[in-house]
Amino acid sequence: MGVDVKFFASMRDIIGDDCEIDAEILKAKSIKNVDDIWNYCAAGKERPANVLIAVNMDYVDAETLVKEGDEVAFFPPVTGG
Amino acid sequence: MGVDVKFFASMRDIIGDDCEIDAEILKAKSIKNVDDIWNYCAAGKERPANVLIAVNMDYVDAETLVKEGDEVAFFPPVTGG
Amino acid sequence: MKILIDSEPFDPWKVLDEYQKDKADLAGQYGATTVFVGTMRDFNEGDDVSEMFLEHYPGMTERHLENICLQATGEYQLLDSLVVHRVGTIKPNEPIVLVAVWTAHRKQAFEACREIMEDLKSKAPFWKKEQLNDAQDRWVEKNTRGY
Amino acid sequence: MKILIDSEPFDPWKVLDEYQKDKADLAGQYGATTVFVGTMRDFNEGDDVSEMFLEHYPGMTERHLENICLQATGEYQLLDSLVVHRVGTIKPNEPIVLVAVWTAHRKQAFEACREIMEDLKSKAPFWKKEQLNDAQDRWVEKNTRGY
Repeated sequence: MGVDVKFFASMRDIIGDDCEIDAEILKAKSIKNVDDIWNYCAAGKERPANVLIAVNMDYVDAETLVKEGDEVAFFPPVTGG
Repeated sequence: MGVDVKFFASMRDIIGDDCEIDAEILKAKSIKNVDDIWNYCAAGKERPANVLIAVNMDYVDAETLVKEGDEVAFFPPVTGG
Repeated sequence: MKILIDSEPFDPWKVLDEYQKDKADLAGQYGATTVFVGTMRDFNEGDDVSEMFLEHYPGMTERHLENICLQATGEYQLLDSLVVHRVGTIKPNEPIVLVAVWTAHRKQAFEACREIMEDLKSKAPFWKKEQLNDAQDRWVEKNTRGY
Repeated sequence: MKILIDSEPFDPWKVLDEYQKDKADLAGQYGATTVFVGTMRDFNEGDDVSEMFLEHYPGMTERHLENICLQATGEYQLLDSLVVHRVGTIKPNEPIVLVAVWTAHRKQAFEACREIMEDLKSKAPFWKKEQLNDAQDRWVEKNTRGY
């Protein structure tokens, strides 16, 4: 059980498909918060200023801590309705 | 051709049915404006402060002049919708 | 634009369905539709109401509803508007009024629909008389504020 | 209260008709119903749009729409609320979103319906991609302001 990382809409076009970080990598790479998750999955790409972040489907900021079993999502401003 | 005077809703309960003032009476009684119309048709009853007045279906005040062929209406605050 | 004074019960969703079907020329233009439906409740000011009579001033009513819609059309760039208002004897749970507007954007749709309702409530010559369950009927004295 | 994410086209007036029929317990209680329908236009930001794809985040979308309706229910004393939102491929003139609220009085109905729409537009995870007639498809960057 690691961390599920999802990208939606234009963020997926930029970064790529979903990214699964298993427990060993979390430990080995000292991945502690959302910002660390981005850096691991986005392979050096800068995080856009307007990106929205959800952990377990609640909005959070980039300093939020993550733990095994969490679902983390990155996406652009929403445009529904 | 005189002046048609109409009362609606609670105003009709208080004052009575429509009142037709013919040209001769207009002249004989010096009926010139809405206030004169009220005094003639309402037989001395005081004009309620919140009464609304329309001449030819447009809202007016009690000083508005009336002439032969006009339709004058008195009614309480509207309560549609 | 359509104004209808209706002495028979109407179904607001059916009315909207039929009205919009005839508006093929507006297809693809409107992004926003806002609708208000006023329905008769079975209570008012603490009393049970069994039935209501809605009187109006024929001619003046239509004239003022038209003016209200024309003014909103200019102010809010309405693509279309529809007002239906019941008169006569009305039972609880029957619709009394329907106001619908069609615009390109939602801001105008919300504001226009609300303003048409407020103007209707303060200017259109309708009067409600309530039949109470345990008392004489009574004229409704004034409308509550909507803002 | 009902939240529906729909991958098929829906008819807002039929949805409302059917939903309200099942609400017999509310008959006589609600005096005001406000409805907003957002419909796909065939143009946006000066370009002709032939088709749109609406992506969403399953699970998070429903969760946030529910929260939005629950919050409005408390703030505006809603008797009931309904939100339907399309996802997938959408053609011009097809409804995208329906928001409906039922209240005792009109002030709350107007304000709640508008606030649910604004919250939905700023918080519910949906994303629009437009297919233009003469160009590549493009993600819509942001929603316009509704106040």
